[in-house]
Amino acid sequence: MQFFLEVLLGGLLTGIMYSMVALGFVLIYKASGVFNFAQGAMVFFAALTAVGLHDLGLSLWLAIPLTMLVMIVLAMAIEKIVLRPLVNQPEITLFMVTIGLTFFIEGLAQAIWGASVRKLEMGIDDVPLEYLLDTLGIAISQFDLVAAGIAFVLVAGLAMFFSKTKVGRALRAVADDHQAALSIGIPLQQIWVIVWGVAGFVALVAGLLWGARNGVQFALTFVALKALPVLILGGFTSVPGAIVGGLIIGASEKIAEVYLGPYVGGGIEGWFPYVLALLFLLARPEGLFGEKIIRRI
Amino acid sequence: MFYREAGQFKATYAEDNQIFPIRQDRIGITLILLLAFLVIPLSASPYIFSAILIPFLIFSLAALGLNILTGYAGQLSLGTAAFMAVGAFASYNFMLRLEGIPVLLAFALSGCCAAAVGIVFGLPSLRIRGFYLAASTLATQFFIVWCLTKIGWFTNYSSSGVITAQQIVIFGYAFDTPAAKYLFVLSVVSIMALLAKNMVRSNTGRSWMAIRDMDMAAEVIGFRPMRTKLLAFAVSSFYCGVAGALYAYAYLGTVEPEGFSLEMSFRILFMVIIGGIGSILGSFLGSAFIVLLPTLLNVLFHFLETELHVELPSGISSSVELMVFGALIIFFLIVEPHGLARLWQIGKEKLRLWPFPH
Amino acid sequence: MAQRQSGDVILDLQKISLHFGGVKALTDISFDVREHEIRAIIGPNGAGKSSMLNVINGVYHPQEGTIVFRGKPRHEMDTYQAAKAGIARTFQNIALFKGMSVLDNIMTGRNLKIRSNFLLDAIYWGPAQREEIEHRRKVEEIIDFLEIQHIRKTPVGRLPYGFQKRVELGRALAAEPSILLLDEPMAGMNVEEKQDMCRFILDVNDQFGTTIVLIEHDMGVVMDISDRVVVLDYGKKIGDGTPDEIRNNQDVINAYLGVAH
Amino acid sequence: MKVALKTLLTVAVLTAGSAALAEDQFIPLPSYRVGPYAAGGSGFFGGAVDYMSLVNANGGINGVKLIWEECETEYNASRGVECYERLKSKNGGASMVEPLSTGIAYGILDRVAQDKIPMTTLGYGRSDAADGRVFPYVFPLITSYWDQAAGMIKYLGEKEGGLAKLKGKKIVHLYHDSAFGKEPFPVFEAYAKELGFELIKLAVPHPGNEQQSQWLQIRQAKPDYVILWGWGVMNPTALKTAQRNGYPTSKILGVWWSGSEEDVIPAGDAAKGYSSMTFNTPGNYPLLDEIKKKVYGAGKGNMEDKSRIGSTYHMRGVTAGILWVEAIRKAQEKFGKGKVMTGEQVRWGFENLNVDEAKLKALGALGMLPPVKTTCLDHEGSGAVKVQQWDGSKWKSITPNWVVGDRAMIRKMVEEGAAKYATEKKITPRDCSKEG
Repeated sequence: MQFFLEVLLGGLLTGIMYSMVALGFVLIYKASGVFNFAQGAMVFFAALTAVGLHDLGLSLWLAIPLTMLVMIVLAMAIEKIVLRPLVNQPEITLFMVTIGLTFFIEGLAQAIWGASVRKLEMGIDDVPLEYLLDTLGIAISQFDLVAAGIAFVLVAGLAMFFSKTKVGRALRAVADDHQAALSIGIPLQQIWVIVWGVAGFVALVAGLLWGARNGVQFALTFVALKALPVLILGGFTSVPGAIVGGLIIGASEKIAEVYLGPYVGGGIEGWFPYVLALLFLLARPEGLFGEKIIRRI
Repeated sequence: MFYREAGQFKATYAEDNQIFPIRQDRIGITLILLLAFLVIPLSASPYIFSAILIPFLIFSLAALGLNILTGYAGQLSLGTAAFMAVGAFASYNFMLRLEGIPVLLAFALSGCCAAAVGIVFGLPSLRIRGFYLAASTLATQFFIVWCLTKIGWFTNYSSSGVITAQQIVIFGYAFDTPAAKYLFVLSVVSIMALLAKNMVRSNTGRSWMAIRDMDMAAEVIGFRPMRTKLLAFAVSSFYCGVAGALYAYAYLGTVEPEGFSLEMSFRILFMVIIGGIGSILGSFLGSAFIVLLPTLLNVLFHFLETELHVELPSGISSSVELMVFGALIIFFLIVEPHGLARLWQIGKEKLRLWPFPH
Repeated sequence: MAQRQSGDVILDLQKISLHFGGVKALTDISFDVREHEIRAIIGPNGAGKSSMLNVINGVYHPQEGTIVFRGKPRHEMDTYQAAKAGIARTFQNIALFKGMSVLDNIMTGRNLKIRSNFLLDAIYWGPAQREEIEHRRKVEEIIDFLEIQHIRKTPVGRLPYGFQKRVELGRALAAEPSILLLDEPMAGMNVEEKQDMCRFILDVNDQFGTTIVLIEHDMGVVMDISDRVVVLDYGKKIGDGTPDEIRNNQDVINAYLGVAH
Repeated sequence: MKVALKTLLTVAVLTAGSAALAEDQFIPLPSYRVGPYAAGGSGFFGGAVDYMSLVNANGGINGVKLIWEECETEYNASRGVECYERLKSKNGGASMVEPLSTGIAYGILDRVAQDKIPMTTLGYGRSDAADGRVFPYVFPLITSYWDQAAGMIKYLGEKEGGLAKLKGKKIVHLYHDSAFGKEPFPVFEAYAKELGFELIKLAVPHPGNEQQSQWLQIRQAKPDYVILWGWGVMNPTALKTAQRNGYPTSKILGVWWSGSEEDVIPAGDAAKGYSSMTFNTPGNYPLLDEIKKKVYGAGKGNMEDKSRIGSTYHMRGVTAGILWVEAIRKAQEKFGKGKVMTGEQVRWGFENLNVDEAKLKALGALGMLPPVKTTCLDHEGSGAVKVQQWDGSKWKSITPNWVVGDRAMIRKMVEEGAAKYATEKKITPRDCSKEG
């Protein structure tokens, strides 16, 4: 039981890390209907820029806002150069363009900062909490708890942003209906810049957390793959879906690997989340938080 | 001036239903086939065969397979490489375990294996659409590679987990030189492209496109979505499976399951999109673009460095190559979101009128 | 319009109720359709007319009621069975296959009559080609009938609205249906286009003896061409009868005709 | 189609453009400097290039200069094959090739034999390719995975005070879930049976950036040792996850793909005390000083980040360079000093390599790598490994001598594997007694 609890908690905490990445996808898809494959590359780019600046001698507290600035510039460039000429194109074209973007950003990051692996120290020890270890025998990393806290603050902040600010409400309007948003005088371009900027911010946070965990290196782009099943499960347009989906995926993949893995040779974490999400969708095509789809004609 | 169809009248429906109704196109394709089957084998270097043309043709076939599914039937898939892996490993096992089985039969059977797997993994498409389906097809990608790595039987318990393709021998003739392999691949690909073209221009193709364009209306007309979608998955996977077998047998020789990675699936998807969704020709154009572009960029950068003495620090040139590659994909999508095939078509329409634009 | 010879009841809908979650679309509706007649369904927006057609050809499955088709009672229709039994239809918002040419769109209408399979199609030369040409001939007849010869190779996405409606009718006709369901075939058309469309509908009804169930807003048209009219309002039936009877039905006048339309 | 042909012609023209210089010895470098494995690729190929630059600065091999050309493979098999095919006949023909990628090595395995160009696979690829009778053109020099696995068990046994003491112990093999990670199974299984320890195999799916479940299982099993058979991001993740689950780093022993600076630096303090296998003894050598002086001094160094000179991957690249050059030198001794060697002649050189301690001393690299002596039967030439430990800032050797596992057992497995390959491919093995 204690071991199960450990697996479950470890999974949930990992799941939050997945949610952070999934969140970036959701924001962009919700507001612009673009399935942004470059989110993983953005995570990599943001983390590498922050660490690169830090390695140049800047303090982390200066490097992070500077990186945010870079991400905003990137968002503006993407909107102006890539998205604007492609307004009203089918979703798949927009999706493909983000794959081109992925290559570009990956190349850019490595051209500027080089390909070497960097270390990121956030000042939070990634060691098990001794109190829990001593009393319950459960190893929970202090870093994971901090990450979960940051994720919580981030989600709360985003929720506030969406519901309390004018821009946030405008974003929601865009998500609901492009035409309507236009008719109340919100320039679509501006919205896109903002939403890509916010996604860049989320990418930065996710990149810093993942980078502090595993080092800042190219493999950061792979965390996007962990976010996809979360998206299938939680829905591409739902912020709570990304969080709950992340928790479910994180917990279930750990439980599956630990309890099912040994019987089939292990290493099933790579595909299990996808199959799980798939089975869930088969039973409920509208996803966790989606509304029931009525096909109209 | 030269590209005119004026004066070419169709007297029968059969004539009107031809693959290339315009005479100039027929002459063009004949010339290309002549070039491909006669001139190139006699004149090209082994490098051109084994590093350019063979992968170009094989990826064209895979792209064609994906195009059937994504371009014609409208089901976005990110698991193409997995179906190729099924084809490669299946043909290895057929050749290994059935003594004396003809190569072509083994390839066809491996295509059928891929088709069967395709049907199984196509089942979710009946309820799931769009990006949800695309992300779900990743399950195929990871699961199949996992199976091939985990289950020793597929690799004949090779300790390295790799398979080594047997020789291609047909009627006692061994296809072992680059030129021979090229001709073999070319023949397979040409025939399969023709079959694909036939399918998409008859009722099968219309059923796929109907489901793609308006599935509800298609259902009302009497197309059965399940049968149509699964057929598209099966045919598409068959093509990918044969492409995978060719990849192992006529190109690499020795392959590991990890070689059929997600990245490869993406490359093939690029080919389809860049080349042209829902176009047979587009699959070839896209494959040429994606196979050749990195090579061209590499050669170009090397040329810059050695001949023009543009000194780039090591590593930077590779990164810049990657950036240019990404930028070109973006550029092409912006210029023509419908792909190279559409550009070609527009060019032809312009030519038709040239030099009198009205 | 002179009274046409109507035949036996071919389709009888009994006490149909349909709801989506809590929203009631149709409540306890019964009416029948006779062979060879033109049967109109009218009613204000949101009255449930399209839902009615969707029930008839199996897109929606009603929670209650019975559908008697050709004497065989069933709880619900199934799209494929409906198509197979000769029920074809057009849609309110054009549902053509945008990426295909006019010719191909109409050819899809013949799919149930094509026996070829994908293997024969792949080989093409031989049975598939013979069939393709045979059906092409039929389709060309429809193209002639609808007077759209000049656009047969144009992708439908590029056609003006009126032509798209016509192509959609062509696709439905290609199935050689015994019942044709038309969902606002004349919506958004100018007078001239409407006249053309009326002519086509009447011709189909005359020449092929096709039974037609029609949703239309233009009262003039409905009263002119239909044999019997059923009136829906808020998912309920409020009137049923010949155009003359409907014109004089007080419920209908109150609910519907009283409102300028 | 037409577009494709035109592009083809362009490539052909550009490729044929550079004139073949037959007086230089050409080595193609299908390298990778971008992507997830860029750190390894840039270090290894950087080291090899640095060493070749040094050889050129010192007057070449008996006057023959080395030239090379890089081609970015992105670690992708298809692109690697294209690079190989493009470069193989340039500049008078390639004398050898080293892709540093399992996928590419497999992709050109048949081709090198056909083109008669020897391929080295230092520390990766098919272990059974050490059987030179079946694989005449493949040289898994120094040690293969199997020898390394045997070396690991030997080392762990010595640590316990003798191999017999491993009886009843529990060892976890935590591996990258791929052909690479499964390669040592037969060796570990054989040892587990022979020595009576319990072997637990835990797979980590690619890319390995999330290992909580595996380390929870390890925490549960409480093994005596964990063998980390990782690759790329999997390594720092493993070390970090070990720390967060409270598993002592000192009990983790990594494969040499888990033993570079790039693998431990991102893990920070979590890597302190972790040890891994290597086939270089970390440290400084006169040779490295010479490279710094003559190559970097002249502004010709290949490493952008000079602190990486002498790092694990760089040193491995230098090691590869030494063996390549010595093979060419050996070939020149037989086929003519001061001449450019063909691929076939270099192959003979690789097969008759004898880099002994005296030779290494002369090069200023004594102890940097084990002595290598190859034969027609044995294309590996050594089988010796070392164990190094990370002290938080650099690697330190913790085995004074080279560690060699049960080579007889490994040899038997190599021959079995090669024989199976020969039957599948219908190859008749060479008769080594007839080779001279």
